[in-house]
Amino acid sequence: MPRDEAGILSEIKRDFILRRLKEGKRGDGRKPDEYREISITPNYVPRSPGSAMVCLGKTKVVAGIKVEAGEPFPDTPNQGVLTTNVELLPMAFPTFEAGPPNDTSIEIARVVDRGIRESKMIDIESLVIEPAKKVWIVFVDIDVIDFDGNLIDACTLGVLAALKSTIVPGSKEGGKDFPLPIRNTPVAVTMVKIGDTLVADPDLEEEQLSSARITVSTTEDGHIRAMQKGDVGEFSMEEIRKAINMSSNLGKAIREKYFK
Amino acid sequence: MPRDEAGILSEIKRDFILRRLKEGKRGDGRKPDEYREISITPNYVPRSPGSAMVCLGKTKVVAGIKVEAGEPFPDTPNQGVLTTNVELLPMAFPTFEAGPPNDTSIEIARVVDRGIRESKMIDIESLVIEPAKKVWIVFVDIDVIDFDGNLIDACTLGVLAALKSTIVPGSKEGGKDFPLPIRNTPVAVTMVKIGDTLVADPDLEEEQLSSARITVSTTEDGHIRAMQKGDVGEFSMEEIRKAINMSSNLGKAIREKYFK
Amino acid sequence: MPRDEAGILSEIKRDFILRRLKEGKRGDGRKPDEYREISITPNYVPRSPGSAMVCLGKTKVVAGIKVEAGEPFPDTPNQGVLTTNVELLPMAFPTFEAGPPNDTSIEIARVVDRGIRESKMIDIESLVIEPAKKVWIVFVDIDVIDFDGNLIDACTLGVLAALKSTIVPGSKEGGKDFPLPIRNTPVAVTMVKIGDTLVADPDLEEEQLSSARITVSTTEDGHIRAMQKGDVGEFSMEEIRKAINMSSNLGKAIREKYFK
Amino acid sequence: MGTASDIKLINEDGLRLDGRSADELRPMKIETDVLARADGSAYIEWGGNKILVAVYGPREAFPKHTQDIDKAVVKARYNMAAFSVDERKRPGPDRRSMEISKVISEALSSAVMVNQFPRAEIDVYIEVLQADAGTRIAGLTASSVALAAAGIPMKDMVVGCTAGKVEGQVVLDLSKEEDNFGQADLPMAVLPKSGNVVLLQMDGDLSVEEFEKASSMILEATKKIHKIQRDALAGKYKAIALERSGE
Amino acid sequence: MGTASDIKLINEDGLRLDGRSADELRPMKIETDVLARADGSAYIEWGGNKILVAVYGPREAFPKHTQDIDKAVVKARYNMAAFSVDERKRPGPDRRSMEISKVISEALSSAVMVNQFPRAEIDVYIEVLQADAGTRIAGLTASSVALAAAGIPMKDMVVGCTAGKVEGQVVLDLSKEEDNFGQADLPMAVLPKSGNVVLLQMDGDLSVEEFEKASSMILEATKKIHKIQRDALAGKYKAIALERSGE
Amino acid sequence: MGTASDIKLINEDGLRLDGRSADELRPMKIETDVLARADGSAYIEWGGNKILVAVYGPREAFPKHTQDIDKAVVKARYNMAAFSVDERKRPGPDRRSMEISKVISEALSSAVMVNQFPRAEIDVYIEVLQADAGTRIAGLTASSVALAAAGIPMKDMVVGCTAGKVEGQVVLDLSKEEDNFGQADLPMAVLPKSGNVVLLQMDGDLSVEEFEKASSMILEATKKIHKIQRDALAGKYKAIALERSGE
Repeated sequence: MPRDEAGILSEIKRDFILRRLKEGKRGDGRKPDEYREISITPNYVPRSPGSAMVCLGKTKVVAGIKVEAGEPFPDTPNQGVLTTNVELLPMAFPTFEAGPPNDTSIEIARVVDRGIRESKMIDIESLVIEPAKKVWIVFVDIDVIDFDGNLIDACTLGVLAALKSTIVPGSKEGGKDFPLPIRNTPVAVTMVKIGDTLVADPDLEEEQLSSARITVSTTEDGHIRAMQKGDVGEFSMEEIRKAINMSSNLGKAIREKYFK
Repeated sequence: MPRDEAGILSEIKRDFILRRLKEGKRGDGRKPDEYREISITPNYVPRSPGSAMVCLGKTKVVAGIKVEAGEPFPDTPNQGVLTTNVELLPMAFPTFEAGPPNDTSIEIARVVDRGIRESKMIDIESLVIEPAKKVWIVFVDIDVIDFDGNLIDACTLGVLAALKSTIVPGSKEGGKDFPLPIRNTPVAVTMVKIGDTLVADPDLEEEQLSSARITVSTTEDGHIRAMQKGDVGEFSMEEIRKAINMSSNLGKAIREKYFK
Repeated sequence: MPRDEAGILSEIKRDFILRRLKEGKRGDGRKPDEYREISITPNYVPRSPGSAMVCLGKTKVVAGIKVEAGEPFPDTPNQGVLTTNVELLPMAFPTFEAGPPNDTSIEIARVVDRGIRESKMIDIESLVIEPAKKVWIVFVDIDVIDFDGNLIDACTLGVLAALKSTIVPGSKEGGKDFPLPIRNTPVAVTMVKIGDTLVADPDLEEEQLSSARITVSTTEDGHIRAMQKGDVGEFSMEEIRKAINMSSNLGKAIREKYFK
Repeated sequence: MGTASDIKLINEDGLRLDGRSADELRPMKIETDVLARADGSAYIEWGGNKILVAVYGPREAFPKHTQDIDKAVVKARYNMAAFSVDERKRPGPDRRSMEISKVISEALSSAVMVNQFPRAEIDVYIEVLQADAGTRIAGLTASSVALAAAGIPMKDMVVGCTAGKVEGQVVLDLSKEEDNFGQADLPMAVLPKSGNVVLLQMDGDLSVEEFEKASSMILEATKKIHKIQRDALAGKYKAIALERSGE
Repeated sequence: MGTASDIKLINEDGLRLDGRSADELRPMKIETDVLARADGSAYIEWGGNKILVAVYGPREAFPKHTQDIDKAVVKARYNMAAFSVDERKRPGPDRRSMEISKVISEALSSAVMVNQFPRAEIDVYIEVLQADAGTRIAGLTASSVALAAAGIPMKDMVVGCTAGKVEGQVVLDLSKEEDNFGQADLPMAVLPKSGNVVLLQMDGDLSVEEFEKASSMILEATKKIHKIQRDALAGKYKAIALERSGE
Repeated sequence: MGTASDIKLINEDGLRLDGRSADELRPMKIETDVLARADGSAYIEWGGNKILVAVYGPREAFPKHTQDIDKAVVKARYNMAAFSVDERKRPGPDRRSMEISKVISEALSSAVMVNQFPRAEIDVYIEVLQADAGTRIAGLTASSVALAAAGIPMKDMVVGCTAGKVEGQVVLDLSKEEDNFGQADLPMAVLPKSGNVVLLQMDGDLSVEEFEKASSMILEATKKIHKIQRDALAGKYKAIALERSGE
């Protein structure tokens, strides 16, 4: 994760945040398991078959979906294809640079992708036009336009909203247009460990103070669909259990509020 | 545009050129609307289906054409394909570097390309072998081998001469060889603004002194086919009108002298 | 060739080696035309159709072969395809860097490739599945894992052993698996010139002291199949004759000991 | 320019496919300060174009050899989102976007008081979220608003518009269909105080008279657009949150 | 995870395709000091995995801007040989290997006493010669042996293992077929002294109870694997030359 | 080397397809000072080869880490124009041209008095405008003329030629057809004063006796070529303008 412009948080700010956390309060007044405000605008790019803009606090991303006919992978002739790409645009943060994806953006894209893919959210078996020859390829592209922490969750929310609004252009291949078949809603929740406290949905300051990060994706059935531990720190098994529980609860709340 | 080796023209040279320009004379004695000597050698690379070497003053370029069968673009199934590439070879100037095209060479290639393409100089509808499946692809490649200013015009002259000498290898696709069908001769004329004066066909020294550049391509009918303003300066509308007029006159003269 | 970590051999070591060479002895006690110990483990990567690990003194390489069906080159419709790639892994030496092949690794790969290809070691005419449409492509990949000089010979030995153990997976294309058809054994021998002495199979120290390098590949019939002079030095014709002779003798010995 | 088409782009009443008259602009709105992290930002909707611009700087130019000891370097980066056009666009710069970045950088450099910031760079990041003809001009027009919002001193704004030729008629502000099937395209940008031209490109086929007509139309239109720029900076639309702009 | 298959991965006796029980590891051996040039090295065979690790450093971090004034940077590079998988793999990093390099670097950084070497880098090069499911964990497990062999101070080793779900059952140390056709994959690595987790990834479908079971299995297995690491460092298998390890 | 062919490359009179005898060179001409900007330049036509060489330097080596504190670095860059061969060649270096650049750089370094210019680089840019077998040797031969024309001190020129085997016979200076369908190709370059070899590559099939014959032929030919080099530098052909050399 990038540092702020000065490279490190000032000592004073750092102490303030750590002191407040001991009292169970975060820098911006949230409780440890509290999410920032979420705002979702589906169909933000109306000419795309699917899209959404998401604000997670001051973090903003735009997700856009393209669905095009193409060849399946040789080892999965009866499945459509899903690809996920995240662009950390230089407009989003002073130290983000233009250029090919680096390991940060690749990790985000792959964790977001696994959450979607492993939950079987999309019924990719239904995206076959002609087995082994032609299937629908779902391109998920996410522009990060304003960065204030927790990109994995913001991008996942953007993709969920965009996919749920997506119309497959079946008429281009001699069929009918149809909504992308969606089976469930895997919500990713990311938490970081600051001192001994686990906090959900970290903002940039908190990411800079954290020693370790963990993302847990869950579905309606409470099952875990993807996990990713990140950063140079450790979690006890107890902390991981707590993270799974926190993710499950927050996931349920988010699903009910935004993806009914 | 690259600076000279010292990075900037000496103050003395600069003053000299500016003083002379006020009297309507250029550093090398030319009048503002006067071109340098042009020398064109068609078929410079005789094994290519088309080629030419052009000297424009001390600027030298070699243009070569390859015509190969290939697929048309999906949205233009009944047209051949034209692609234009300019290589600013490191042999041409001390600060030119080997490597993929940079924004300077891309701008030159695209302005040259637009002049050719938009004038409909080549009858690309006649370059279809089998509609939607196989067409002739015309590869235009230009090596800049010696650089003394005004590459857009030098490259355009090279491409005009090379295309006019091009034989399409129709026999490779079961037909007959035939000359590339040419409909007109779009001449690009580039001018720069030094102080308040507009001068045509700038050499390198003049490019270094100029505040703004403008290229106007015209055809036999006096119509404008492409324009490009370049560099960090401004033109009044009056100056643009003057530039169009100067281009039209010089274009006519060049067309008559070299492309009869 | 890379320098050692200090960038250059110490003066003392250098003098010692040069003094000993005048007496016909090398730093490690070898005679000028003596090879280091060779150890070859065929089938080192048993899941590959062919592979081998080679230790040449402290230099270690792993060669792996993949054989896949693919298209032939248009100008050789009745031949299989051979491609050779060498990876100078950063694990092999402190200054080797990850990244695309540089001119050192490309030279090694191309000299190894020419030795194999020009000797017609592999009967590539027998690798056609369907003429002009489908042939066997033999991918030769060599990982350099520990570097102590003379990579051309070490890589060639690895490729020879790997190819000789290779089974073409004909059953994947409706035929039977069969051993890659091998016709001869081209052995590459590399020598460097230190002072006035030609020494075979240089280790890294000797490569750092050498002024010029020469590789000669020969086959059973004593014919030369590939040569490559390298580095910024000169050879007299007499020295080249001596190198050819030395290569021929060493090649014969290696062939008899390791490739019967 | 100029693929033949059966579509009738101008009807017998002289109206265009979207109902506009020859010299009528598409709907446009500009908002500022839409991003939290950037030093200045702007969002423009112009026809179906949706474009975001963020400005960072002046800050020390990097890498060092790009520094100009006399002035700031303005580095615009025009980029199309993968989902901004009908067929998915591969991420990363292509030849077209590199050329556009270059001419936009040059046009903005004419307006910014670059001499005040030697050795600095001013970065202008233009992200096309949805493309609908005229993106370079829309991006440039929004860029000068974003620069102003970032407090960067400019001798003037940069205001642009395109005109073109469609079925033999000169029209203002080409739509996507007019761009695809028209006969000429003329994007142009000026400094409104002097009327001087800082960006000019053209391709297609224009007689000198048609060029005169087209450029006059553009100059007239830039007055309206400049007002929208000023209004945006005056905060008129500031209250409209970015997230409301979809639908 | 999870392409459907007709292969029966667990038989009626509860045994897996290769005859293992649910909580049984594949055969494993680790050797150290297998390379002459590196500062430390290790070779691991684990099932059909054959992986080499070389360590260089601590040495000055390069390029300079990657230096951390407070500590050493651990840079792991996970790479698959072109011949390591069934279909030839194009050389060079892909997205998967870049992510794996990142999580391995982070896991090793937890164990290495990085504060002792400000401005330095410690390079860990992992070359997968033959891949057979679980390469990241095998590479990481061998890496901490190679770091120890290089004499780099660590507060603890890093030991990993995977578990997963196959035909509804939680099993340890997935084989290639189980990885391809199973329902969940959970690679995990811990510091054995504290039992704390330094690498954790998961994909597939696990209930919370299944996760508990899988992670317990892994923790139990890491004790055995840690012993193999220690034995390797104690020189037990040092005599076995690298070149004998093929056949 | 060595694709089978029905073409008869040598007729019953012992003459080759283009009428040459076994030890006959193709027509050759060299001109100097053909480019205005370079510090030295040369143009060579040799058979159907048309190759330009420009020399820049000695100048400070860049980037800095390429500097040698003891001597100048000679950096040759061999490049084929996109239109130089029958099928359009994609611009940019490929593996073949990178290898050729390396062996040419090394050969030229043998001749240049590099010790006179520590920390400097001497750039030799070789552009093949039309290729017709033997381009590396033609480019190298022209390069040493261009270096001399640039006034760079050399202990000797570099002169090269190729020989090969065609239908069992050793012949000098292979043509394109002979290169494509012959049995061996031996490019070689020497310092004429000492006769020492500075470039040598070979592929195909040569007995030791055939190698002796081929190398003797080359050595003989280099005397003639060296004379053409000297004449070019003496200005004999200087008057022939580069632009006349086409048709």
